[in-house]
Amino acid sequence: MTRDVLILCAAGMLVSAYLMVGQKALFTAIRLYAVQSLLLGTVAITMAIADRRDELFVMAALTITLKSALIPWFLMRVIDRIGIHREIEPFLNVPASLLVCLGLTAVGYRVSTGFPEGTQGVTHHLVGVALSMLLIGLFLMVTRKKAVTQILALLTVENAVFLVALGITSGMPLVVELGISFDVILAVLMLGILVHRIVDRFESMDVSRLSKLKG
Amino acid sequence: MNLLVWTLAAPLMTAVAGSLGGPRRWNEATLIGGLSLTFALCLGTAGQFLGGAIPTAFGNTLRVDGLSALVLVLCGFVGWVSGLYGVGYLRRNDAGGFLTPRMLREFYGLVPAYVFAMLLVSVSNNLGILWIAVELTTLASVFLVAFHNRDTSLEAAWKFLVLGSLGLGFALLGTVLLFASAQGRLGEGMSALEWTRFMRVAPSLHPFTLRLGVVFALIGYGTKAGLAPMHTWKPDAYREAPSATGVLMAVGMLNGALYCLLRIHLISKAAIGADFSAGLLLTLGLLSVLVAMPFLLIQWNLKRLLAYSSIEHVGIMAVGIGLGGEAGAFGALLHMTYHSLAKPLAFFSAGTLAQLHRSSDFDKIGSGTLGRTPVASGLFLLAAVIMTGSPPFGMFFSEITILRAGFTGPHTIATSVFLGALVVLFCGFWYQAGRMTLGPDPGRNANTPEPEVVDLGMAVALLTALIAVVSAFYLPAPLTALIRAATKVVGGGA
Amino acid sequence: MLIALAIRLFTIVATVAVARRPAICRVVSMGGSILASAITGWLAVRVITSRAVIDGVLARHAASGIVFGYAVTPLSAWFLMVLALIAAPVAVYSIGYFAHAVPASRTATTGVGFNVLLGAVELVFVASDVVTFLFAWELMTLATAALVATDHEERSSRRAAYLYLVMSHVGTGCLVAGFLALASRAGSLSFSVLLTGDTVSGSLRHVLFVLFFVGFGVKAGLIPLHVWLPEAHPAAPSSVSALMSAVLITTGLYGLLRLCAFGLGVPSLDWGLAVMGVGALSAILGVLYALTENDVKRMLAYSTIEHAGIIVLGVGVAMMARASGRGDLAAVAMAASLYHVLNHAAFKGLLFLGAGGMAMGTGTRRIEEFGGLLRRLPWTGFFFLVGALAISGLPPLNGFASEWLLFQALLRGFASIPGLVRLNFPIGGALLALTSALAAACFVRAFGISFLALPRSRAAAEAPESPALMLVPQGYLAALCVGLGLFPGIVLQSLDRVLASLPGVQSPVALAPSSLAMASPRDVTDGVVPLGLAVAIGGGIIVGLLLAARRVSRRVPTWGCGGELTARTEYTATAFSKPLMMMFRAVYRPTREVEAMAEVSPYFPTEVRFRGRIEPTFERYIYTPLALAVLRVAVGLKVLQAGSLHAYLAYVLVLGVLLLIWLGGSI
Amino acid sequence: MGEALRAAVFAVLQAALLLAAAPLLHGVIKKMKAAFQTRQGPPLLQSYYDIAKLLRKEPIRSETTTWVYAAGPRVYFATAVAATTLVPVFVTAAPLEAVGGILLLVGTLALGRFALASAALDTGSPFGGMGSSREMTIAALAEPALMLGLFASALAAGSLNLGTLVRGLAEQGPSLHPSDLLGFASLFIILIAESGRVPVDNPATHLELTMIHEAMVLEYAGPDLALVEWASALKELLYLTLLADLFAPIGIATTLTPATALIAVTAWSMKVFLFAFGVTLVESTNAKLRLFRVPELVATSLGLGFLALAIRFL
Repeated sequence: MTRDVLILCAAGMLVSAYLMVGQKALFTAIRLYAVQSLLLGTVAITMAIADRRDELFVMAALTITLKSALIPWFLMRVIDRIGIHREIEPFLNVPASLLVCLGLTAVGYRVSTGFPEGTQGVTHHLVGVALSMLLIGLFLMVTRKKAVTQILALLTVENAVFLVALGITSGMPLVVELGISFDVILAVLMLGILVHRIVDRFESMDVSRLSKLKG
Repeated sequence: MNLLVWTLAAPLMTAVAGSLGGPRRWNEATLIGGLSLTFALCLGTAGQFLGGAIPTAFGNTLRVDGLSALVLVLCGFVGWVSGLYGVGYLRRNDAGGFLTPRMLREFYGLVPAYVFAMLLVSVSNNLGILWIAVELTTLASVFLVAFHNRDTSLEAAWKFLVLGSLGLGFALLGTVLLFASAQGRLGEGMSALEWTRFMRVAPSLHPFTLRLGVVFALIGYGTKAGLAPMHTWKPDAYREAPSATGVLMAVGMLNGALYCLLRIHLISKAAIGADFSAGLLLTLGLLSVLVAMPFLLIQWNLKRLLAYSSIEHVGIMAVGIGLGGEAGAFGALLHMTYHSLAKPLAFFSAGTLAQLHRSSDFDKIGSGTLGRTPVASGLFLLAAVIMTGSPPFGMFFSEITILRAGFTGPHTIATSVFLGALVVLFCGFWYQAGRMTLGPDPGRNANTPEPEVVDLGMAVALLTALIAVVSAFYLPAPLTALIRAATKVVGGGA
Repeated sequence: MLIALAIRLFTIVATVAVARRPAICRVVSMGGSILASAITGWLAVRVITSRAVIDGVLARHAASGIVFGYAVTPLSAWFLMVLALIAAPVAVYSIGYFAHAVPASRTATTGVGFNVLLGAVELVFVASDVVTFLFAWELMTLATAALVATDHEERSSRRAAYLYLVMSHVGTGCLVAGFLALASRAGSLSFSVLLTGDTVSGSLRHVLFVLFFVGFGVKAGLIPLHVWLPEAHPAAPSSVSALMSAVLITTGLYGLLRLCAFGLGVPSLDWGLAVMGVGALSAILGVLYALTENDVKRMLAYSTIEHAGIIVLGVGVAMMARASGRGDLAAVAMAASLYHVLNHAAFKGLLFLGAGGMAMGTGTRRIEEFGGLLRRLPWTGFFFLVGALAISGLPPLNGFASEWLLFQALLRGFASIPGLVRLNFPIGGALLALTSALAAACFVRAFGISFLALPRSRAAAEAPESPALMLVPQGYLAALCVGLGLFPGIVLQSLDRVLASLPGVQSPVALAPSSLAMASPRDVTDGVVPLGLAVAIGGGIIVGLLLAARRVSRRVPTWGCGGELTARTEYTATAFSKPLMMMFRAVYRPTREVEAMAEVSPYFPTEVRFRGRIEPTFERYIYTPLALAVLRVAVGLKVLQAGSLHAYLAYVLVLGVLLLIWLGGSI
Repeated sequence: MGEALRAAVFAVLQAALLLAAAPLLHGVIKKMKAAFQTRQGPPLLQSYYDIAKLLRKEPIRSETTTWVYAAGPRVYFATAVAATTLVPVFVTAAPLEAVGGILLLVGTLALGRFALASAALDTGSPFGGMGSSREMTIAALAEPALMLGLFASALAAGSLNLGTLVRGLAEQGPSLHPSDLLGFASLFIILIAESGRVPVDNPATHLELTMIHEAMVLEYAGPDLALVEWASALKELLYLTLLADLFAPIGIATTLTPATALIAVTAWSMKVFLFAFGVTLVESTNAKLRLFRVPELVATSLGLGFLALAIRFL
C-alpha cells in the first residue's frame, strides 16, 4: 500500500517536471510546481504514517504550506506585477528538450540502482525520480530565458533534493530541515527581489539579455 | 558563557546594530569595533585550542579543531581588515555623494552578517549547519554584489545568486546522501550529522552512496569555492562588489568552501581511501588553473583580473590537497594562509586604483599609473609580486612545497602540467600588471585620477601591505602551530 | 657570506630610508654594495686558497620549515670572485653615473634593485640546496626585470623587461621541474646529496639534462634562447648592463657547470656534442649580429652572446672529455672556460661602462652619430680601446689567454678522443678562429667609427668627458684586462685549485710534461704570454720610434678625393660591415630599399634614401609566431566566459551528468 | 737569468737578421715579376732605397688624426718584429718558443693588423675606411683556414709550440704524405691572402676600387710609411719561413755549429726563394679577384685544410 502510494507520488512529480519542460505558460508552470510540492508533501505524510515518525508530519506541513501555497502565490504576484505571462522561445524546442530529458531520466535511474536496496524496493524509484528531476530542473535552467522559469527550475531541484532526503533517509534531523527550508524561502525572496530590480532596469525579465560581463 | 559563542555573537550583534541604521559615525564605530572585537575573539578561541582544549558549543555542533581554528583566524582577520577598509571605502564614495541611506544600512548590516556566516562555517562541526552557514554567506553577499545597483551589478548578482543556489542545492543533496550512506548508524536527532560522528562510523559507510554524495557535495561547495567549471560567477561578482566585500568573498568564501570540501574529503578518505575525492579535487583544481590562463592573458578589467587570479589560487590549493600526502596538504594550507594574508593588499590597492580612476577597466585607467598614483600603484605591484608566488614572499614557499609533493607523488604528469600553467599565469598576470602600472601618461585617452590622499582606505591598504610583507618572513609561532595542527587534521592518518 | 648578505640587506633598508635624498641615497646604496662585494671577494679568495668548503645555514623559514643552506665550494668561490672583481668598480661607477642617467625619483628603487640583484646572484652561487637556489634565482630575475624597466616610459624597455621576465620564467619552470624531479629521486633537497651524480639514470637523466640545459641556457643567452638579451641589456642603465653582461649570464654558466656538466653524473658524449654545438652556434651568430649592429650597447649585448657561446663551447669540450674519461683534457677545457668567464667579465664590464660614458656624453647610442670622440673623451676612448683589444682576443691582453687555452683544448681533444666525433674539434677550432677574427673586425669598427676621425653629429662634437668617479673604475678594469693577460700563471694556479675540486677533472698540474707549456703553471712567468712577448713588442715599438724619431713638422688636411673632407664623406659603420654582410648573406638575409628622388631626370637625383635591414631570424620564425598562436588561442577561449548564464549552468549540468555516468559505470 | 739573457740575445740577433733580409724579399719578387713581364724591373735593392728615403723624409700627418694614427705603424712594425722571436728560422728553436707557439704568432700579427686598421679609420678619408674594412674582412675569412692548416701540421707533432713542432718535424724528416701537400696548398693560399698578393689584393695598384692594404695606408707618408712597408715585407718573410718550417724542415740546424749554421742559412734562403717564386708565379698568372669572390678562394683553402686533417687522422 504505502509502497504504491510513494511510487505513485514520485511518478506524479516526475510527470509534473516533464510537463514543465513541455509547455510555456508561466502560470501553468507555477501551478505544476505547486502540484509537485503537494505530491512531495504527500510522500512525507505517507512515510510519517508508515514508520511512525512524527517530525515528518511537521516536514510535510511545512512543505505543503510553503511550497505549494506560499511560494507559488509569491511568484504569481511577481508575474502579475510584471505582466509577462509566456516563456518566449527557449534555447531548445520542446520535442528536443523532452528527448534530452528522457536521456537524463535514464541516467538518474541508472545511478539509483547503485544504492543498498539495489533495483527492488521503493528507494530505487524515489531516488531515480529525484535524480532525474534534479537533472531536468537543471536542464530547464539552462534552456529557459525567463527569470521566473529559472526560479521554478531551481525550486524543482530543491524538491528533488527533498525527495531524496525522504526516500533514502526518511528525513534529516528536524532542526536541519527547518533551517534548510528557511534558507530556501530566503533564497526565493531574494530571487524575487532581484527579478524586480532587473525588470525595473531592463523592462524585461529575459535573463539571456544579462550578458554584458564577458571575458 | 562560552568564548566560541561570543566569537559568533559579536559579528551578529554588529550586524543587527548596523542594519538599524543611525548616524554615520555610530555605524562606522560599531562596524570597526565589532569586527575588531570579533577578530580578537577569534584569536582567543584559537588560543584556547592551542592551549590544548577543543572548544565546543551547543553540544558538539560547533567544534574547533586545528583546521577550524586556522580558518577561523584567517576569516576573522579578513573580516577585520575589510571592515576597516570598508569604512574608508564608503567615506570615499560619500565624497562622490551617491550613497542612499538604504545602501549604507545594507552595507553596515550585511558585512558583519557575512562575517558571522563565514565564521559559523569555519567552526561548525555539523554538516547540516555547515550547509546552512554557507547558504547564509551567499545570501549575505548577494546584495553586497548588487551594492552599486548598476545594470552590470544586477547582472552579476543574479548570476551569482542563481549559480550559488544551484550549487547549494547540489551541496545539500550531497549532505543528504552522505547522511544516507550511514544507513542510520549515525542515530537520530541533531547530532546525527556531526562530522566527528561521521568519522567514527566512516569505515562502515555505504561506498556507492558515499561516492555519489561526495560528487554532489564537491560540485556544490566547488561552486562556492569557484573551482572550474563552476567558477563562472566569480569575475562578474568581483568586478561589481566593492573591494571591501570583494576580499570577503575572495578569501572568506573561498576558505569556507574549501573548508567544507576538506571535511567531505576527509570523510570519504576515512571511508574509501583518499584516491576518490583526491582525484576529483586534483582534476577540478587543475582545470581551474588551466581555465584561468587565457583570461589572465586577455583580461580587460582590473578586478576581474583578481578574480581569475583567485580562481588560480583555489585551483592551486585544490591541487595541493588532491596530490595527497601530508606534504601536499601542508602546502595547500600554507598557501591558504599566505593567500588570505596577502589578498587584502591586492584588493585594496586595486580598489584604491579603481576608485581614484573612477573605473576598474584597464583602458579607462590607462597606462603608467605608477607616474600618477605612485602609492596605490606601488602597492599593487607589490601585490602582484606576492600573488604571482615570487620570492621572497610566502606563496613561493607554499607553491614549491606543493610542487615538490607533486613530483614526489605518482602524479608527475599532472604536476608538470600544473607547473606549466603556473608559468603561463605568472606571465599573464605580469603582462596586465605591467601594462597598467608602467608606461607613459596616456593623457586624454584615459580618466585623469583624483590626487592620492592618505585617507583611511589608503592607510588600511598600507597596513595590509605591511602585514603581507612581514608575514612572508615571519609568521607568528602560534599561527605556524595552527597550520601544523590543521595539517595533522587533513594530511594525518591514512 | 652571512655578513656580506646582511650588509646587502642593511644597505637595501638604508637606501629605502634615505630614498628622499638621491645624492646620499646613491652613496649609501653603492657604498654598501662595494663593502659587501669586498667581503664576498675576500671570502672567495680564502676558499680558493685554502680549498676548504665553507658552508652553513643562512636562515630558516619557520612557516614552511624550509632551511636556506649555503656552501662556498671552490667553483662557486671562483664565480663569487669574478662577481666581486666586477661589482665593486661598477658600483663606484654607478655613484657618478646614476646622478646623470637615472631620474632622482628612481634613484632609490634602482639602488635597491642593484643590491638585490647582486645579493641574489651571490646567493645563487653559494646556494647549497634546491629551494635556496630557486629562491635566489627568481629574486635575481625579478630584480633584473625591475632594473631593465627603470625608464619604463620607453616602450622598448617595457618590452625588454617583459620579454626578459617571460623567457627567464619559462627557463625557471624548466629548472623547477628538473630540480624537483631530481630531488624526488634523491629524497633530499640538498645539493650535496642531489648532485653526486648517481641519483638518476636511464632516460630520465636525458630529460633532466635537456630541462637544465634549456633552463640555464636562457640565462646564459645561448642561441636560440637569446632573444631577450639584446633587448634587455641595452635597455638597462649602463652600469646595470655591465653587471648583466659580466655577472648575470655567468649564473647561467654556473648552473650549466653545476648541473649539466658535473651534476648528473658522467655526461654522455652526445650531451657534450650538443653543448659544443650550441656554444659554437651562439659564438658565431652572436658576433655576426654584433658586427652589423649600430647601437653600441646592443652591439655589446650581442658580443656577450658570442662570449657565452665561447665559454659554453669549452664546457662542451670538457663534457666530452669526461664522457671519454680524459680528465687531463677536461682540465684544460674547464680552465679555458673558467678563465674566459673571468676575462669576459673584465672586458665586457669595461666596455659597457665606456659605452655608458659615451651615451651619457652624446645622448645617443648610435655609433653612426659618434665619431671623433677620442678628442672629447680621451680617457674613455683609451680604456675602450684596451677593452676592444682584449675582447678581440689579441695578445698580450687577457682575451687571448683564455682563447689560447681553448684552442689547446680543442687540439688535444682531437688528439685524445677517438672516432669520427673528433672531427668536431677542428671544426670548433675553425669556428672559434672565425669568431675571434670577426670580433676583431667588429671592434675595429666600434672603436674606429666612434672615436676616430671627424665627429658625425653635433652631440659628438660637444660631448663632455665622464667624471672621475666613472673613469677610475674603467681604469681599474682596463688594468685588470692587461694584468690577467700578462700573468696568466697566477690565474691558472688558483684555477688549478678550483679544478681539483671538480669530479673527473685531473688537476692541470698533472699535465706538466705535456705540450701545454702554460698548463703547468709552476712558476708565474711561465704562462701563455709572459712578459717576454710584451718586452719583444715593446722593443719593436722602441725600434720603430727610433727609426722615425723626427717630430712632425706639418699637419695638413686629409685629401678628400678633391672634394672637401666632411663627416658625410667618412666611411660609416654600416659601410664598414657591408662586405661581411654580403658574404654572410645567408645568415643576415639583408633587405634594402633605395629610393632616389629626382626632379629633372633620374640621373640627377636630388635626394637618395637608403634603408637596409637584416632579418631577425629567430624572432621572426620562432618567437613571434609562438606568441601570436598563444594569444589567438586565448582569444578563442574567450567564448567560455561569454556572459551567458545559461552557458554557465550548462557547464554544471554537463559536469554533473558526466560524473553521474562515470559513477553509474562503476556500479 | 742567464737563460733569459741568452734568449734575449738570440731574439735580437734573429730579429735583426730578418729585418735586414725582409726588403730584399720584396726586391726579389719585384724582379721576378718584371722578368715574367719581360721588363727590366727595379734593382734588387730598390726596397732598401725606398725605405731609407722615406725614413729621411719630413713626417707629415693629417690634422684630423690623433695619437692612434701615429701609433698604428709603430705597433704594426713592432708586432712584426716581435713575431720574429716566435718562429724558428735557422735553428729548430725560437727565442720565445716557450711562450705560446703558432697561436701567439697569429695573435701578434692580428694585433698589428688591428692597430693599422684602426689607424686607417683615423684620417677620416673614405679610402682609409674602405681599406680597413676590407682588410679586416679578408683577415676574418682567412683566420679559420689558417687555423685549420696549422692544426693539421701541429697535430703531426702533437703540439702548437713552434719549437717543439719543428723539432718533431725535423726528426721525422720531410714527408710527402698527401695531407702534407693538401695542408701546404691550403696554407699557401692563406699566405697569399694575408700578405696582400694577387689574386686577393694587388700591392702594385693604387686604383680606388681594387686596393685593400694600400688603401689602408694611403694617407701615410715619410717615416710612418717606411715602417709600414718594412713591416709588411717582414710579415711576408715570416709567413714564408713558417711554410718552410712546417712543410720542408730540411737543413734546419738542430744543434748550433758553424757548419750547421751555414747549411741552415743557405737552406733557408733557398726555401724562401723557392716559395717567393711560387708567389710570383701565382701573381703573374692570375688576375685579381673581385672582393666578393675571395670567400670562394678561402673556402677552397678551408676545404683543403680539413681534408688534410681528415686523411691524416682517419
